[in-house]
Amino acid sequence: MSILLNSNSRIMVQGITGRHGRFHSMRMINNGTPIVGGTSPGKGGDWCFEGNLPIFDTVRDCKEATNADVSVLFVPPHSAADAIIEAIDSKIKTIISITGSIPVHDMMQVKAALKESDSLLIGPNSPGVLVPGIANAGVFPDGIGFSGSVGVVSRSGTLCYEVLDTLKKANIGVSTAVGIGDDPISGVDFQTCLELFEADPHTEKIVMIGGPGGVSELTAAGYIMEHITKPVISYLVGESLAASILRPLFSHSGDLVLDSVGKKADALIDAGVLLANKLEEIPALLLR
Amino acid sequence: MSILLNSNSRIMVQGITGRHGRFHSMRMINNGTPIVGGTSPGKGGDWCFEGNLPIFDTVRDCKEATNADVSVLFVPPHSAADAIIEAIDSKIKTIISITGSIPVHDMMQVKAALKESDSLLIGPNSPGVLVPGIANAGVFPDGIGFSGSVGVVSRSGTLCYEVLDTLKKANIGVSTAVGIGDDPISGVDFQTCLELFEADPHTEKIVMIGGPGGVSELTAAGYIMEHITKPVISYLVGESLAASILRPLFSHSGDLVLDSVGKKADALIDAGVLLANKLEEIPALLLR
Amino acid sequence: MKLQEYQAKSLLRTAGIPIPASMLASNAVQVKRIASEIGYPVLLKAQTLETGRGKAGGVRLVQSEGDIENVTNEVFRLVFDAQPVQSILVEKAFTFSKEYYLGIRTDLDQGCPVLRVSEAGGATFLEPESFLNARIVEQPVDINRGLKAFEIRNLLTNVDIDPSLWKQFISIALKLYNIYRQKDASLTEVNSLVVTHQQQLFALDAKIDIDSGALYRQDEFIDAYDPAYFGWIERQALKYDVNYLRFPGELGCVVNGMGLAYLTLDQLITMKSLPAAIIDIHGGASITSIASSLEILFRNAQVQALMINIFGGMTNCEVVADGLISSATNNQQKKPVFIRLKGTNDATAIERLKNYENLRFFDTTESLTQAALEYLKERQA
Amino acid sequence: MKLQEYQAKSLLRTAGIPIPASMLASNAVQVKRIASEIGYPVLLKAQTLETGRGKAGGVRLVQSEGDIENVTNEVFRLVFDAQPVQSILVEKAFTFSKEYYLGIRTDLDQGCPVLRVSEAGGATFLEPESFLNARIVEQPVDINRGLKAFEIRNLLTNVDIDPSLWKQFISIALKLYNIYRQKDASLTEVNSLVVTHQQQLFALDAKIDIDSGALYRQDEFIDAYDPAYFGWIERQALKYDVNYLRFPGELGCVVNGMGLAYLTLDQLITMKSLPAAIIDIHGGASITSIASSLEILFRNAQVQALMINIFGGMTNCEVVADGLISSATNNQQKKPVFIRLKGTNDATAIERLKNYENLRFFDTTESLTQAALEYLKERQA
Repeated sequence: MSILLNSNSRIMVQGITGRHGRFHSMRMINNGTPIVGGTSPGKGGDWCFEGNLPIFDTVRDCKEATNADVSVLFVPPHSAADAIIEAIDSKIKTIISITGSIPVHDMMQVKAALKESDSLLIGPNSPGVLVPGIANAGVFPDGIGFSGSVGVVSRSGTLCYEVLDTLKKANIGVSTAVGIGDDPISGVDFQTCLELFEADPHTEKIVMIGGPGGVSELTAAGYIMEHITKPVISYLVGESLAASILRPLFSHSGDLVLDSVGKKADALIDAGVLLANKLEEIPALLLR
Repeated sequence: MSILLNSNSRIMVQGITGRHGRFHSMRMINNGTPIVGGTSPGKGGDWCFEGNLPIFDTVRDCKEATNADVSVLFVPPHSAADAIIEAIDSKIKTIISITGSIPVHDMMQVKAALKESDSLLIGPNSPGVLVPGIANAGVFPDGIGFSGSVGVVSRSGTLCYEVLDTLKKANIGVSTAVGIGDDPISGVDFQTCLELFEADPHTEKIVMIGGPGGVSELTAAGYIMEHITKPVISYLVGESLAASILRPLFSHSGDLVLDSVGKKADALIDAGVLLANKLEEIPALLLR
Repeated sequence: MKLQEYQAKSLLRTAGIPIPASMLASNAVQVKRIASEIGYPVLLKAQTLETGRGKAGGVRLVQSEGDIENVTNEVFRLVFDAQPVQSILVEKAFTFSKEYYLGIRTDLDQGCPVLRVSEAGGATFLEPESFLNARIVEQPVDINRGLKAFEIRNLLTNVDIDPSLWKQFISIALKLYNIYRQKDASLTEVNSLVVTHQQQLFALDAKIDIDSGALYRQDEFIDAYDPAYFGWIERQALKYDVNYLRFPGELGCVVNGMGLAYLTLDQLITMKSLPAAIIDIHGGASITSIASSLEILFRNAQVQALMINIFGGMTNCEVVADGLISSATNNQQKKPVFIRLKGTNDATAIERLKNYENLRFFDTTESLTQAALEYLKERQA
Repeated sequence: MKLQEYQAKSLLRTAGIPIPASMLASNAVQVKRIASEIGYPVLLKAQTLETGRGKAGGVRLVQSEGDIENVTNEVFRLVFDAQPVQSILVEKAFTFSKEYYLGIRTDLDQGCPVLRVSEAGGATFLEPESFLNARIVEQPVDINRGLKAFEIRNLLTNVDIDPSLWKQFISIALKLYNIYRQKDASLTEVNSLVVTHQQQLFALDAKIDIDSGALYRQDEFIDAYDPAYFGWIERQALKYDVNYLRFPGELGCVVNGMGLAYLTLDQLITMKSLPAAIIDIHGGASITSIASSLEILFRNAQVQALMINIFGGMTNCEVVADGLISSATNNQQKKPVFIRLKGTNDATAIERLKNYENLRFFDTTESLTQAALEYLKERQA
């Protein structure tokens, strides 16, 4: 039916009274996402959204009272790593960090904490996890997809919306859409999501949306070749970075971003992935 | 036959070319302890003790070449924690730190490393592990005991020698003598050694030597009550610290060391342990 | 955020890493005075963040006072990335017998620091060929446990270095790691670390990169941006936490998210065009930061038209609309604005913009880009 | 090694923990000048490491300049543990609405730092009864991961404290933990942490204990030993890394290991006697440190006889013999030396001492102690 979330998920929000937390929690509640509570240090014991949702001081308290197993984070970047580790320590299974731009050294500590835990971190800088009809755990635009059998995983949030919009217009339904974020250091990568989609009986095909930087698409290509039996369609942006006209502009970046997209495309094609050159090609490739 | 060490043990020495390391390694070799090699950073590739023993730069190299599973440390206090963690990382099973006075914050890091490993640390500030007839892995005086069925565990090194000397004069043999050290933070405690002695078929009775400070004797008492079937004889020093004449002298120490020995004695008696009031009483209690 | 060599060296000095005597000079008189204080021979090192400084003549050896003025003037005449050299580090020069590379870098894929040591230090480290041939050894670091002396020693056993130098090397590496951790660096690098004839290790050059996302707690660096390299645009972008990418075209683009930024660039290049700038406002941007981004583009003479492409999730389209309205007075040249507003609260946002002038709405990235480019073509024709 | 209040507060100030304005004075003129600079009311706080300072009159409130001289003189006349007060911390006094205890201490049994917070701050924390009644909450800290803000928050939800103060409290606790880690402290404690009427948290008093085993890398504290409290003996003991325990008896004892030290003390007390001092030379002591330990005892007028009890394992008896020989010239009063040398290389060691004067050998701890005490009894008679 879906990955990471399902109809039994109990979702909490960390930072539920902040500017973004309040705005998007209200949206989530209105679009039917099963939110069971939230945290806001110092406001524990209060209720929000017209007395319908309890607020807690700590994730520990919220988990005890609501048995939450998923947390969506809207905590400011400077305290976000602490909040993620708090959720890990409270054994929240799926942690979705909408917050991005977390200091890199903080994220390295988060990675170390994740390694010793059973939690999965989606993000930082994730748009969330969307299971149409069940939950929009994050900031996906309302009504951007309907339930179906295509799994979508993307580093970029906005490109994920573009693809979902394209699929919707083509009348193609989605099992789960996951935005893994494109901050320098991330929690789950393409490979983990592909593994979950492969195991999910309701996902039949997978769309993977990538771009420049990092090696997540390359390791995913290797993994697809060996372990994924379902068809994978991939859409990569940033190929133009390798264009000769842009080279001088990036000459002082000193790294190998420039040709990484081309390499990734080659690796994915080698792994049997169908590559979409434009957004509009994706539906046709899915229907092949 | 013994705990922590046996006739198959392959013992290495960390800091084999230092003042203490050289002196005591030579003693160990002369008394028949199976030393297979040692480390001394920068001297890897050399040989010591008339070309009989290989020196390595790192524990990793020494373990690879000699398959050592026990390490005796004579590294200076300021780099001892690093050396212990090096041994832990190289999966040395039994690590015996003769070195004492390791900075407390370093030792806290060692404890954290031990928690995530299968290694046992004996010490710091340990006299070593003595299995008469097999190995004197440490700095026990030569010829201080002969093989037998009494297990000895002590926080103090010198008191352990006193007891071993007393047992020898009474013609009582020893299975293993372990000095766990009395530095503020230690590796294995009484409980672990009692557990090992209980499981060792060649140990029939146990002598446990304690003193003021810490709670290791108290937790041991609880453990003995519930899990130890073999007779335990205990000898505690430092009872006089509770004497009224000393109280004013320790008034500014501000902690509860003063009456800790009395409490420990009570707990051990409650656990069925026979308490020796003097060194000389121990043999008689063992022969009861 | 890259630090200049003199800034990096000052951190090394504070940490107790041995470096040659040096002082910063901003004119020829200072250079001469410092050189005579330090004593000849000296190196004059142009302070620039560009690579290839040595090959461009930005590092010069001066043997005696007779040559100093000529060489100083030559270095000050150098230009890197359109920026003339503003300052020179005058440094005691000495000869050495061997050089090493020593660096700690954040490995983004592993999510941990990595210590890297190589026998091929100096400029050769940057040449891909020698880089490939040189022995490089690496050690990932447990961020919580920290770098351990024995881990460095484990590396050094695989490097051609005299064991008598291990203690010095380990001490320097540990200090460099402390800088890395304490200053939120993404890179702390000594290239090269040289062995003098007296068997002493010295850090000849140093590169330090600070994570700009952590500047809020590293306030000593907030003013370390060299004004020679960072102009009004960059300072505004930093202030309002937006990403600013400069290009030589005529279209000023505002997007939310780097994915859309790359998509926009791909589409423009496919259509044989280039933007003047792409500003990524990130998710959840405020009215002020959006207004400020637009102001940057309205004020930029290179920009002939604006293209705003927002697919709002975290970003509330109403906030984008409000930002656009509040920046309207800055559009004095009446530059046309091509806009696509989709996603969270798009309907009400578009409603708010009904009185805004020079605005044309589109539904997809593709139709938006095409219309903007057509406008520019017509304008040129 | 305990720091004085003014030293601890200086560390707090550097770390950014709010403390009341204060300055150290070593005479009445300074006290008056500082008080008028800071402004009345002020607190005069005798600087001492002894507990019970407040009850002994070592902390006095002075409302106005008229009272300052009298109170200053009274405080300077106080004596703690035979040491007259050497300096007074003059501190801005203010009233507050509530006080808390906040401390980080090394838990030796768990082998990790523990954060402890209590609603019962101030002097009451030290009274066993209120201590038992007060709510105390604790959090062990993962030494590698460090203390996390949420862990402190988890504690605070169980303490009677206004949530509007949490941020300040967490910030202070994190800074206190940083001091603990960076300075190798075994205790960093603020007692009490008060809430002013303006809802601001201030650290009124601070106790910091530094691990003396880590002084080699905390060199700022090496000279922080207050000469008023640490005399020649303690400084020698620190220098030669031996443990020195003072008692009111007449026997100067040298042992290797704290176990033997306790055993010696037990035996003396059983025989209704006390030592003058017990020096623990630790395992593997050097000739110099043994000679120096003996010198301390030879020079101590309280010591009538020496008792050396060595069971050498790590300790080489030959080294003890050499130390004794090299200290012989310091035994100008010809004090008798009762000695037991057993263990590593005992035979050759005893051989080396055959020409040493005033030396009597024994085989066991018991026979050694008995002989030494008999000598002292005979001497008194």
